[in-house]
Amino acid sequence: MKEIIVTVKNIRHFGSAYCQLTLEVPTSLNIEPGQFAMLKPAGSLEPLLRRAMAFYQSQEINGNTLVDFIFHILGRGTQSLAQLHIGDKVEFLGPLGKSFSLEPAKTTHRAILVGGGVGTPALLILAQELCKEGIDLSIFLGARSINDLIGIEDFSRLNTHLVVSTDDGSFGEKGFVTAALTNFLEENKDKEFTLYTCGPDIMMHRTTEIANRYGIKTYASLEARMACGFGVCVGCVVETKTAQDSVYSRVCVEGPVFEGNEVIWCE
Amino acid sequence: MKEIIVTVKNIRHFGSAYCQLTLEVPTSLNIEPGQFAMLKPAGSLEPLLRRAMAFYQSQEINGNTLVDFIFHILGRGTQSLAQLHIGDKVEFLGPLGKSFSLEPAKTTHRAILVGGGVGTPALLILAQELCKEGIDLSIFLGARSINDLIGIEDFSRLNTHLVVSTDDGSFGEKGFVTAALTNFLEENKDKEFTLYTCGPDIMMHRTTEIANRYGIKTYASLEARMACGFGVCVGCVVETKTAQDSVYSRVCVEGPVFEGNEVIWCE
Amino acid sequence: MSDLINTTSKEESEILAVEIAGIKFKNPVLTASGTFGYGLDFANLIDLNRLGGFCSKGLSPKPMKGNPPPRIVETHGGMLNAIGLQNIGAKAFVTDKLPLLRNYDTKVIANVFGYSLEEYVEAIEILNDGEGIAAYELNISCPNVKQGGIVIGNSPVAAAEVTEAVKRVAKRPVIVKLSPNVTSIKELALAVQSAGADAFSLINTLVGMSIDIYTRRPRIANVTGGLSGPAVKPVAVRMCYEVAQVANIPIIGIGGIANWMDAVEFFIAGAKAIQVGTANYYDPCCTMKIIDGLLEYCQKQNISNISQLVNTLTR
Amino acid sequence: MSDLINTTSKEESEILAVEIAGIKFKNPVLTASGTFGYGLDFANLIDLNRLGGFCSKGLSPKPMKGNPPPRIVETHGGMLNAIGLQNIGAKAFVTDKLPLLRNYDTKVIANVFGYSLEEYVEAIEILNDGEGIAAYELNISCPNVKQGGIVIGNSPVAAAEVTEAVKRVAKRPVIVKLSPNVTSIKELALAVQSAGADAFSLINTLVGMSIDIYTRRPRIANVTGGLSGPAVKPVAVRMCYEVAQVANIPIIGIGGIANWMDAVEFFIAGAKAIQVGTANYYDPCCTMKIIDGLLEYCQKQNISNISQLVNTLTR
Ligand SMILES: Cc1cc2nc3c(=O)[nH]c(=O)nc-3n(C[C@H](O)[C@H](O)[C@H](O)COP(=O)(O)OP(=O)(O)OC[C@H]3O[C@@H](n4cnc5c(N)ncnc54)[C@H](O)[C@@H]3O)c2cc1C
Ligand SMILES: Cc1cc2nc3c(=O)[nH]c(=O)nc-3n(C[C@H](O)[C@H](O)[C@H](O)COP(=O)(O)OP(=O)(O)OC[C@H]3O[C@@H](n4cnc5c(N)ncnc54)[C@H](O)[C@@H]3O)c2cc1C
Ligand SMILES: Cc1cc2nc3c(=O)[nH]c(=O)nc-3n(C[C@H](O)[C@H](O)[C@H](O)COP(=O)(O)O)c2cc1C
Ligand SMILES: Cc1cc2nc3c(=O)[nH]c(=O)nc-3n(C[C@H](O)[C@H](O)[C@H](O)COP(=O)(O)O)c2cc1C
Ligand code: FES
Ligand code: FES
Repeated sequence: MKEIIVTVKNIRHFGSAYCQLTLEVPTSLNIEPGQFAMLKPAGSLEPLLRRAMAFYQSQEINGNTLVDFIFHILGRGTQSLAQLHIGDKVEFLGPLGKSFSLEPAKTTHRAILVGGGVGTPALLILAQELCKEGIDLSIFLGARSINDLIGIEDFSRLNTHLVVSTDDGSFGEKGFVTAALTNFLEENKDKEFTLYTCGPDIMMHRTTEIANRYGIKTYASLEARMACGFGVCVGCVVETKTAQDSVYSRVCVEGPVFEGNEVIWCE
Repeated sequence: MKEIIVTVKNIRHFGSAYCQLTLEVPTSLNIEPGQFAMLKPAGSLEPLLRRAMAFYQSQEINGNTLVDFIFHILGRGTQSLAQLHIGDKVEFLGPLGKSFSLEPAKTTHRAILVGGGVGTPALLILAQELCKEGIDLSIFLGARSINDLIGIEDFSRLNTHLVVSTDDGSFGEKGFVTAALTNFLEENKDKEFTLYTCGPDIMMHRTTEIANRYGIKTYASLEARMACGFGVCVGCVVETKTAQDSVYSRVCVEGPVFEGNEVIWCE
Repeated sequence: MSDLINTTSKEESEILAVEIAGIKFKNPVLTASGTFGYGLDFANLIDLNRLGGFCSKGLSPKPMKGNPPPRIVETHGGMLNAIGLQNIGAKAFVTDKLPLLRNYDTKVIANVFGYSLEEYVEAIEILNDGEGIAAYELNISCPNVKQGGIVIGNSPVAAAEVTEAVKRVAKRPVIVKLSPNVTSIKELALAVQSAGADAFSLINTLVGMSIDIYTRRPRIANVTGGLSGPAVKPVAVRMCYEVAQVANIPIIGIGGIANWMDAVEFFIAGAKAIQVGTANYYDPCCTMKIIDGLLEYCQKQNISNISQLVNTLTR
Repeated sequence: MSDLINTTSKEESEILAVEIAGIKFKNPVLTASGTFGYGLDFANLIDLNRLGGFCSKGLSPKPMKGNPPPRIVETHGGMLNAIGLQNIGAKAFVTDKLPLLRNYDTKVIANVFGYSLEEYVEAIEILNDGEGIAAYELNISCPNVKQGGIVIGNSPVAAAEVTEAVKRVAKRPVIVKLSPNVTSIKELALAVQSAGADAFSLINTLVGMSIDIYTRRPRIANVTGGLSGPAVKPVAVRMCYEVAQVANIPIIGIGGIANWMDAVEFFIAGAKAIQVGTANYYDPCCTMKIIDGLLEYCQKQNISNISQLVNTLTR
């Protein structure tokens, strides 16, 4: 984990709703799939709190690291990030959080990725590493419409089995990604899979339920409002099951990746 | 008075401490010497309050008005203004305040301008108009050092009698501007003048006292912390004399220009 | 007032009109005392005829000189002020301001304060003769000089006394403006309510302080000042909500409101109208934008009258 | 502790060292409870050996689960929180955390709370056996379930009772942390002081609320939450100043401190040390920057020890 001031290397806007931010970090970070950073424009006082952003891509070039983030412009935090210019400074804390483990996929030899909306970017590094491991990969990505499919080309470049759905049918199959997933699993009842997902809670919850029906283990990357990102405010909790009871676990330390069945979903 | 969003046409930095901001106002304003505007970067929430800035120059071009401000970068407000880029939007309210009256100078036929530090810019438009009126003009400008003499060339361009002093002697005469003023008045005891001044309170107070000794009327442009700039918060007051007693007058409405002897100086 | 231009569309008036203490406001967007002068200063900035109403600068029986400067300083997300209630006095308001204000179709609320019970009553009696005042708002956040300078609004008993005394003489509805500097805003509200208040407005400013670390002097000559602006909004919303749990008279929400979304928060928390204060300084036309925003929000949410929003927090 | 690396320069320790209730802090920069975990989380972010000290997350006799999410929301210039005092319990703190904390040369203050007098005493008795605790800080801003849920810190009487009870058993100095949600912070301070407190810390959070205008639900599951951050600083400075007028025990200033200049304001207002809270979240290394800034300020102002600044407001 590094607390450091970094430089905006590039910022790219997709329409008015999405942004891709490329930062140059003057040190090497070893980023694991599913980890995130806390970001805010350097010195900005409004908003005060940094925003958690999942690493989309990272590339080390002689000691420096280029990291990419893709975000949806919603409120104050993402608006202030969207206003950055090349050369501006950014306060960076990361990498943070528990990553996706590749081990289970190594034993099942097959993996499924289910991404929804702006949760999709959090899966690219994982997809790349699974491919490196020679694991048979099927990727299901969903979004509201074609305009909400950001970074899709980076996934197709992996040339794995890729299914894209949009709620309005403006691209790929019409309907929810969970429908495409179910069809696929019906056709592959005989095979073993490990499932990784990131997206809206409702989608991850349904995905976990579906996976359970086919005896597939799910790993979900959750979101929560965060004040610190490194475990001290205990503000980012999600309720998770324990042997007897349940506890509130910190998404920033015990997560963001949890076993789907561990989480007590509340949407 | 116009409340309007305007565009940054140019921003020029003098060292790290001073800035010249040129704004394009999409309407005509009739700006009188000594008036000011309330400014802040559009949509910025920190700081909340706009900052008062005296008009340095203004120029109307087919319906639009280009206005210039010169400011000293001190705290949050001026820092946020200094970070503006060409094309950025600025919240503009103005012109505001009571202006310098040329009438007294027209009767004395001679005028003296005494500017100190970042108060100097507030005198340029006045100087230009006095010249237009054919009034014999002597200008005394003071600053800490050569690096604090901003916009001096615009004053020299008027080719009037111009005396510049710096506290450290790095440019012009060494010492306070009030010394140069006193010498001048000693040599011109016989003549009538009207004196206009803008700068630190201490300088304007001394200047008023000196002018009084020579029976010269002084008009001083004051500063005060302002929340609104148009008379409703009553936060910007200065104590001024009345027939019997004294009152607190709003620098933004009853001022910023006051008769030097009207003001109860409190530094 | 039929001769006055009415700049409010029919739909706007149907959706936004609210009634408080028998007063019909064309919309629930008012402005807060001390941030709107005597109203006229805004005539060339906004369309006064479109404003629900405004509260005058605090008025006392006699004119007041106010505090020495500095009177204001900006803080993070807000500002401190100690103006010292400088005002032209109730008489001058009646003779010099009201005649001009009668040319506008908006509700004028006279904000009143005093340093003793008698002063409140005296001011009200002067204002009773003024034509064109819709209601009185009592600022009870000032020290009672006769009672060793305890702040009236910090004591439910003292607050009730003032309310009663004023109600006896007031010819118009009385809105009591609550101070947030208390342990229990509920207790204060109940005391004022049983003393006969027609409505509450809250909050007034929180007492704060700021120091210049180089001179070691307070940044405000009065040492302490009143904190206002977006920084105080969460405290104000909470207090509105608490008072709404016990109030059987209407609440006017105040505190850090700068846009229509802030206003909606207060309605949901229990306020029937709102007052915009500090935002008038840094965004002089914000009240007009708030009215536009509320109208659009109601239309999108299929709310036929904005009072349907009041006190609708779902838990 | 001679075996521990001491990263504080001689000059720094001479200028910044302060003593409170017999405890020698290497500098007056501490961190606030609930914003620093149990200290160890910061070990790889800052040099713990350079920190004056820190307050642990609030500890109760038994572990606590805490409130359901959402627990936090950002507001203008600050944030609201209702964590529900989730903590590992006093026992686990003694057995699991203290042994690791003893490797660092900084003062550990155990922040304690309870929902009854007995719970406070119980927690203190557990902590008394722990090695490496410099002092206790009592969070009295929680409801007393046995007294109909009135917040202990909102009643001078209740606050004095808890202070007395704890002082009877405590083997270490007791710092009482005052709630700002009161009409008179002076009255509360005096009650706690005469009950035997060794020092004050203030302020805890202001009670606030925020509402999602689309769902009409509170943005915090607990409905209300505690407001903290730069937004509250003016209120905190004012309360420090008020308490300093009546206190004969040291004050630790808290509330919105994000840089060394904020800290100096509190010293001038009467605080002998300060705690940094919310700023630890968005600027994790701010405490180190504050120490640097204070040192430089003292040197420039020819202040040979920082306590010379305390309570030096000039009017
Ligand atoms: C581990 C982790 C990884 C994350 N990775 C990413 C990522 O890769 N890309 C990404 O875009 N986000 C990501 N997020 C979410 C991100 O941190 C922010 O919470 C989110 O972008 C909203 O922040 P904001 O400042 O825009 O909204 P805020 O100003 O924080 O608003 C508060 C909340 O209200 C909601 N909100 C605000 N404005 C609107 C609006 N106009 N419409 C609807 N809802 C609104 C937002 O959801 C937000 O949570 C991640 C979060 C976590 C915890
Ligand atoms: C009518 C009028 C006209 C004006 N015209 C001009 C003009 O033409 N040019 C111009 O530069 N200013 C002008 N000012 C002053 C300007 O409005 C601001 O008050 C000033 O620039 C400081 O604002 P700030 O935001 O930088 O400091 P703030 O953040 O407002 O700080 C508050 C106060 O503390 C002081 N301060 C803050 N930081 C420092 C520091 N680091 N060192 C010393 N003091 C500090 C400032 O004086 C300021 O008043 C004018 C004021 C008035 C009333
Ligand atoms: C400069 C200033 C002067 C004020 N004067 C008065 C006053 O005379 N009477 C009064 O009842 N409230 C007064 N207030 C309080 C406001 O009416 C309002 O209650 C408070 O500012 C909170 O609202 P806001 O956060 O929107 O500003 C004043 C506030 C400010 C900032
Ligand atoms: C998320 C969070 C949790 C907190 N938990 C505690 C606590 O357990 N005990 C306590 O006494 N104060 C607690 N506080 C209050 C802080 O210690 C501090 O008094 C308050 O936040 C004001 O300081 P600040 O503005 O610097 O944050 C908490 C504050 C926050 C923001
Ligand atoms: S964000 Fe602070 S604990 Fe997770
Ligand atoms: S700045 Fe508000 S009255 Fe002058």
